[in-house]
Amino acid sequence: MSTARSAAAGTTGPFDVVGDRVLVGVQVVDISRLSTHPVPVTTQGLVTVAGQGPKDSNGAGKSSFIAALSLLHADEQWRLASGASGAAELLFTAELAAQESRWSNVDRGYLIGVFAMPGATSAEELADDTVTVWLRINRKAPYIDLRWHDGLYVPYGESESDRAGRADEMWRSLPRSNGRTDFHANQLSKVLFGQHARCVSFLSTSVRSSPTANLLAQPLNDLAPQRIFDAIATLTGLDRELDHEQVLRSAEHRHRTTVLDAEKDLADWERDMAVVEAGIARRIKARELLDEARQAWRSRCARHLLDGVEQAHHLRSRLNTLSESIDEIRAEIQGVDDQLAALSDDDGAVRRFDAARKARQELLGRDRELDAGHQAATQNLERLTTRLRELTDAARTTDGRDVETARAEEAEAKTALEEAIAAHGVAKAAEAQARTGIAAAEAGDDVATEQRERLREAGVPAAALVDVVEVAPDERDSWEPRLTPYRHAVVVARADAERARAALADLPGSVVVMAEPAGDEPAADDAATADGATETPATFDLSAFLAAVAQRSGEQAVVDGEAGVLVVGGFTEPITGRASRVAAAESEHRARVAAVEDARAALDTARAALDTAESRTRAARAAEEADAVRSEIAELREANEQRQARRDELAPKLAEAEDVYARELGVRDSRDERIAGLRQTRKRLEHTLSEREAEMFRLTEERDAIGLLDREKAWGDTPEAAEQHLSELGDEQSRTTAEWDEYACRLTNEVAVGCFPPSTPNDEMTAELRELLVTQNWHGGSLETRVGLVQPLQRALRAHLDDTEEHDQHQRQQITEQRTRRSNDLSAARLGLAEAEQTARAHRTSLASGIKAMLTKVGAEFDRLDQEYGGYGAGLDFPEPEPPAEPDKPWRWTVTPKWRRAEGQRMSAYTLRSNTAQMDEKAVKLVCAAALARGGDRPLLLILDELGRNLGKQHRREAVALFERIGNDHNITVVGALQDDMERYAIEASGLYVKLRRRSDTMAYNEEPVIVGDDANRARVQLLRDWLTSYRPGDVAQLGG
Amino acid sequence: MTATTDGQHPVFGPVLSELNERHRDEVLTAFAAVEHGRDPVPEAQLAALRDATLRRHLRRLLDRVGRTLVQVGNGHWTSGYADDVAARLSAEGWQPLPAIDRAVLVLVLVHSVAIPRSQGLLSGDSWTSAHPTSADELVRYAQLPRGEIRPALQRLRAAGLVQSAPWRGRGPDTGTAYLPGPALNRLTPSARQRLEHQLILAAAPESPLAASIRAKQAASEHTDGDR
Amino acid sequence: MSDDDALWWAKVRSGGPQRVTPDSAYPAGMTRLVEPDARAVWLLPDLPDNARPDVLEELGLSGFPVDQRGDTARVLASCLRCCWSEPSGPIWPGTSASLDDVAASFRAITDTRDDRARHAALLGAVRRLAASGWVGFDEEQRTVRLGPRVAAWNAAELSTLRELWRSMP
Amino acid sequence: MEENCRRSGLHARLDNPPAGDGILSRMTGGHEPTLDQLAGDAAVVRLYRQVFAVLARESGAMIADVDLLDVDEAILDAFADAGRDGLTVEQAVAACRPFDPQLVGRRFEVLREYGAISKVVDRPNERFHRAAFAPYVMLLFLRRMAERGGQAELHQLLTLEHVNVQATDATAAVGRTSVNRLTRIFRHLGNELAILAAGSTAEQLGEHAQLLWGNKSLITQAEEVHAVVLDRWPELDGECATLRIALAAYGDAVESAAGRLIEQAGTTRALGLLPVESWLSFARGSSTESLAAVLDGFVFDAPAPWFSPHQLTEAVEDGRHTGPVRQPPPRPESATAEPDPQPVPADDREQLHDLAERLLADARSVTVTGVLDGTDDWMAGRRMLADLTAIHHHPDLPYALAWSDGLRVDDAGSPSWVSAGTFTRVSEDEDEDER
Repeated sequence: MSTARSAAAGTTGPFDVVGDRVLVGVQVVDISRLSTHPVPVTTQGLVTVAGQGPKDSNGAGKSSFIAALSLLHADEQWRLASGASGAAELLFTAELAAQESRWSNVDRGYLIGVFAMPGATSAEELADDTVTVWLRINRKAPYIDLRWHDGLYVPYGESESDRAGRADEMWRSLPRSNGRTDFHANQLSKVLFGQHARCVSFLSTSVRSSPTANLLAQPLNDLAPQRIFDAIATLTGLDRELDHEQVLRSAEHRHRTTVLDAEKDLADWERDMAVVEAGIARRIKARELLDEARQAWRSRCARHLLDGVEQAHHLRSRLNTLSESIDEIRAEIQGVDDQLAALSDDDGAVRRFDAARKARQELLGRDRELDAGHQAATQNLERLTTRLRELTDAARTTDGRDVETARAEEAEAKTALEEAIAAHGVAKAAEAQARTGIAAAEAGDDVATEQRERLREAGVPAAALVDVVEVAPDERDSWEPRLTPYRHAVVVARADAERARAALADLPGSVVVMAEPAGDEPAADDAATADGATETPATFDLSAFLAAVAQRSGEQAVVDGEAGVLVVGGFTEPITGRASRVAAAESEHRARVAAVEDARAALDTARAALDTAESRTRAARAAEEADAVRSEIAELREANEQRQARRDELAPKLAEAEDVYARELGVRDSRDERIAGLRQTRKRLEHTLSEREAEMFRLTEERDAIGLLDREKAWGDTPEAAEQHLSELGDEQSRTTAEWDEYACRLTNEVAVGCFPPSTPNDEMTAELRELLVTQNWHGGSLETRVGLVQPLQRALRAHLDDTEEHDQHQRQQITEQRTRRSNDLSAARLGLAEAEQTARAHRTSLASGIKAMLTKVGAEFDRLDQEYGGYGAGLDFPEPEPPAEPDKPWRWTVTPKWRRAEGQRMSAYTLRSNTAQMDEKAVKLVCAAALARGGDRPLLLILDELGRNLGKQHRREAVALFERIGNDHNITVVGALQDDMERYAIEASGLYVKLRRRSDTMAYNEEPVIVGDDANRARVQLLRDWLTSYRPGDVAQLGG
Repeated sequence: MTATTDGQHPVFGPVLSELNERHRDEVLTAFAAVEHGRDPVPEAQLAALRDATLRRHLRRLLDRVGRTLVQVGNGHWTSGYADDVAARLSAEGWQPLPAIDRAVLVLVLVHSVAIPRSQGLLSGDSWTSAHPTSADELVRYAQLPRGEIRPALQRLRAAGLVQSAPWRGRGPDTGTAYLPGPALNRLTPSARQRLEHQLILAAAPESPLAASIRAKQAASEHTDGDR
Repeated sequence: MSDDDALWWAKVRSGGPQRVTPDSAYPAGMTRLVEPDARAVWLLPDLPDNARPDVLEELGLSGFPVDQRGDTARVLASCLRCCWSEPSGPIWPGTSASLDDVAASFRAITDTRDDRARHAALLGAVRRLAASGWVGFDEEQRTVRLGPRVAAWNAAELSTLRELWRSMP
Repeated sequence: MEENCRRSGLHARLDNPPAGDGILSRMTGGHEPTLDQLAGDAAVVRLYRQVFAVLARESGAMIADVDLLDVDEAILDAFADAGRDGLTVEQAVAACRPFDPQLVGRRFEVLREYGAISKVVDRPNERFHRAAFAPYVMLLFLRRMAERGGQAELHQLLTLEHVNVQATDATAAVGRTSVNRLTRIFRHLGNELAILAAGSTAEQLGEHAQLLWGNKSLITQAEEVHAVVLDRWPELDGECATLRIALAAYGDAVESAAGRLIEQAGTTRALGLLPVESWLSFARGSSTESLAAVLDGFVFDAPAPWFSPHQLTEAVEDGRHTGPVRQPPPRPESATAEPDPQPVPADDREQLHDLAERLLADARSVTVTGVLDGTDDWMAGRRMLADLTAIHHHPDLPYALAWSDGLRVDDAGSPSWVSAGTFTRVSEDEDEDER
């Protein structure tokens, strides 16, 4: 009702500020124990809100959080018209937080919502169109203040304390929304959302003090059909149309009240006037009647005479009639006898009866056949549905791949795995080689192995040059290149040179460095002088060699200036000295081992990837099969429906056959009855005959008893004169004497009553009349007494009536004038009412077709959703209600949801008992169907506390899948708060996962909430990025890249 | 405030359950406004007063607690006792207002409403008035126990049956004066008329006016009996 | 719900909260407040949340007039402080307190005024509150207790009152 | 000239209440003439004019000012006080102070002209005058009629007639005269009312309302006279009948007039039909009980003021200017809270276990971001998160998902938002300890 007004009044004020924008982020300050951290909100699909309190998932403020969301969307559950006093219960309350011993309540808190245009995908677009809505909740009236700001206007801050502290200041700097004050709760829906329903919520009782009926909040079958219509009307926007209708009816009612008032006024006035007017009217009537009464008296006497004459004549004619009728009865008895004879044989009837029976049996057979087919198909469907459910379950892990993609991914994964296996083998070989290298280095067998073996066999002491020489680290750059050409050389004592040559004769390319016999310290000193390259303190003295090498070397990498040889250095490990070479070998090995590890890890990853891919392929196949099964189900259903249609088609024929059969059966029975009836009739006729004969005798006696002479005397003239007199009377000729007596007395009495009704106090009568009426007991006397008084009374009345005539006329005129005026008022009012009725009726008619169209659409969506998500089909019944009998009675529409409880069954109404889970599921589908049917693309937020309560595992999956799919396909966001056991199912279908946290009962406020989610609209992520992160450095290590 | 177990208020529930969320809210708000408000509420302010359908529900709600809607002037509403409920209470002998309070209230009505009407200073069909009754009139001239008058006036004021007004009249009377209070707006049309009749019957029982009233009462009782 | 219920509602409306003997009446929609000695029961209408008088505040309408509203409210607060001995428990029935205790509490929350004026204000307010069922006042014993109307405060309001209770000396 | 003066005087009195102290004011004992008193004055003059109309020699020569009557009364009073000597004109004027001497002189002349005052001895030079008692009685009688509407006089008249017809020596002629007189009186009354009731507005009726009141007892009295006559002289039946008719006509007229008044008056307006005096005498003369009885059958609301907790709080705060101010608990000052030291802990247990092991490999814990980054997209990511949650909640699996502060926002990659968290292996022992 307020719509029309607000539309009119709302032209000046802000209206529908948020419009089509959707909530993308929310922040609360001093609401329950919630932290002030902003929380992003994804749109379309499911948002999961979980909790982690000190003991379990309770106590973390889930309910308060979703309650805040519903308030932000102006959910009517908050009883906005009366100021939403319940909102104050959302405020932080010290007692509830167990903080009352030290701290107080807050007296205000904030709900801050960031709303963005759904279509905006670039950061600029978003930033331009974003609106930040601030609701300030107060602990006392007005409970809600509303302000808003274009763009992102939110409290930033390094810490909770900063953010909470800034909120007040930011609020103050917002302009007042409604001139000198702010808009309050009663304007919330209008100002923010143009009175469109944006939110349907089921909030748990912990935050809502009184539970009220709502599609989601209550088991569906607890709601009356009319409330279901209300809910659908709100969701589809029909409520505004209906409001308009109500406004028209209100107008109608106003007119009606005017009419009723005018009528009552007139009636009261009439009643008041009645005393006066009745008197006048009675007297006018009395004046007219008086003449008539006198006339009547005269006529009476005439009639009395003629009566006697007539009566005699009449009796005579009746006697004649009687004798005729006796003859007729005798003839009738003969007729009955004839009919009885005719009814005894009738072959045609028997034949018709047999044919009808046969036809009926044939049709019954066909119907049973169809029914059997239907049953069989139904069983088949049952099996397929179970299969479909298994397949859908198996198909859960597709992660969005179809079979082809999954196969391709699987092949890729396989190739990757093979490659990883190969790589792993190579790495392992390398590692083995490296391990041998260490052993060799440790044994010193890594250089000139062959040569040294030969020399050992030959008994020539020898060592590898690199083992003998050790280069100081700082000399490695100069010495290592110099020694490189001799890297594979062996050292023998100069004395052994010849033997060595012989021993190595068949090893061409062997290099032998001849050493001086092992010297003393000076040798070491010499070696030391050889610019850093020292021999090992072994048995060989290479100082000469080293000196020579050193001598030949030139600048930079030139190792032999004379020969012009240049060796490139820069070895990572020292090439001289065994220890260092062992180290080098080990390092090499380690590298190889690491490579093997890497390869194995890669191998594991590849295996895992292959697993995933394979499971996706399986799932995808299952999905394909599910599709196949689904279409098979659809075909079967189709076939069933056709069968049902044929049955339905058959039904009238069958009914007709039944009718024919029943009729023929009836014909047969009725013939028997008729025979019996005729016999009865005959008996009755005979009885009548004897009665008539008796009456004839009686009438003959009566005719002899009339005395005509006395009557002629009373009239005082001849019967002919009496006849003449009466014949001039018209209709009254037919009156009898008793009637004339009656009539004359009645007329006279009417004149008397007209002058003085029986209730009149005797004082008011004239003495003469009192004498006549009271003393002589006219009123109470018998007819006989009255007949005697008629003449004198007529005389007295005449005198009285002449007296009052003038006065009466005057009053009557006055009354007539007034009546005309009042009647005119009333007709004017009635005209107004008729017009108002007309308008209301016309509007109602067009509205009714609109409502039916909308409900048909909702019904279709309901059916579609139901079949898509595990149901067997559903629909809505919505009979058009009668227009209200009185304009202030509501025009009450009802909607009865119905659905099939099993495959192929007829739909049954929702009131039929059913399990709670199914009720909840249908309720959600109905809400979604209504939201989908309303068209346009106004976003809708469904808020469900204790999502998935009462549901089994399979239903949980289906329910969340339903939310996700509906959300993705349409502009619906479902926010569900849930317990631990539901969490995993919900996350699987969610776009956003929010977990509110508070670890200890001693903490006044929550900790930072957990947020995991993804928004494909990257611009929104970007928009909120700074808000969400500026003060959330977090733990970099835990967050990783 | 106790919560009922099934969530439905035993008195209001049956009426409210027919309404949707918003209408329920509007009806209850209007209920609160007319029941608890001091003065009649303008219908422009509340949807449930403006709209005939909702008003009907409001009326039903009030009916459940023995009350009824009373229209005051054009477009203002308040609530009062339903005539039948008041009649039944009276039949039980229910009268919580002490005799002295009633006597004082009647005096205020006589001086502030009846006499100004006889003088032609007051028109309209209402028991409110702008003609104050001086405290002196009550204390000095009336045959009431002096000491009980002021406490009675205090009680009447607390109940909204009289209100204080400055005494602007002539004569030596000074200090406070009293007017009929806003609670008199709560009288239903028939109660307003009955009050008038009873006042006339009491003040001038022998007048033909009284006789005419008695005759009408007898007549209406008679027709009531027939029904 | 019967006609008698409507009658009871009208009785409470016209006569204030009704004191009946236990077992004598069970009107629908009324809270039954049992006296501490269980010898009587008070009947108090139980209004739905948004039909209570606090809605007037949101609508900007005025309710029943109260003389000396400030003092009366302060005295009621003092009575609460003295009679609501256990604020973690239900407010009804509370305990009785001597008028002197209430006076002391009242003094602590009243501006500097001379004792006589303050005492007059206190007595006037207590009588007013007693007349409207907010407190019970035994003039002879000079004791004060809470009246049945206090049970009309709902849970959220009691929470605020506890906050007030804690803040009062 | 005199006539004009009187007329204007009358108008002046009606329109501008004089401040002076009139006789009438003294009589009613009020402080100042109120509007109803003024209306009363007008009624008195009207009655006088009616009464004296029969004496008027011609139209217009009649008093129209009640003050003149006051003067007449003063003059007659003076004669009464003067004793048997009588008064001279001068003495009379002196006795009538403070009335205007000229006015007193003029009235003296008028009274003498009509024979109300005559010379003590009828001789030319006689200066002393005496007053007849009849005019004085008449004057008093008029005053009473003016004050009471003439009803009392009518009653007295009826009483007299009653006495007359009851007198032992009364003849049928007396009875006839008596009955005829009464018949005429009631005819007059009845006719006047009947005509008024037929043709006047409610306001006009209201002005003549005094004709209406008290008719019951008048009729009763007349009937008593009639009863005596009829009883005593049955031959007067005809006359009696006429009287009865007249009485009935009067009764009718009264009834219809009263009915009409009520019809037209509507609610509460009928109150105005009672004269102010009726209200005043009711208000000032009734007992508590009879006053209270007016409200029998009325129920009013008991005082039910409402005190919201906030009004109490505000009142207490207004009264007390200082005092401890309680505040809500402070918010944490640090940017992030301490990490949760205690990680808190469906039937795909095996699968979940395998998944956990695969994710952890050899490590003791992995970050949630790491795990989610390992998935291809949000679809896979959220399934992973679901599984982690399931593992976390599974009572038999020794792994925990622990969340801490910190949020990674990624506006390019997926997922967009990830809170900091770790997925940890919990050794059985530790697990036991934590329980």
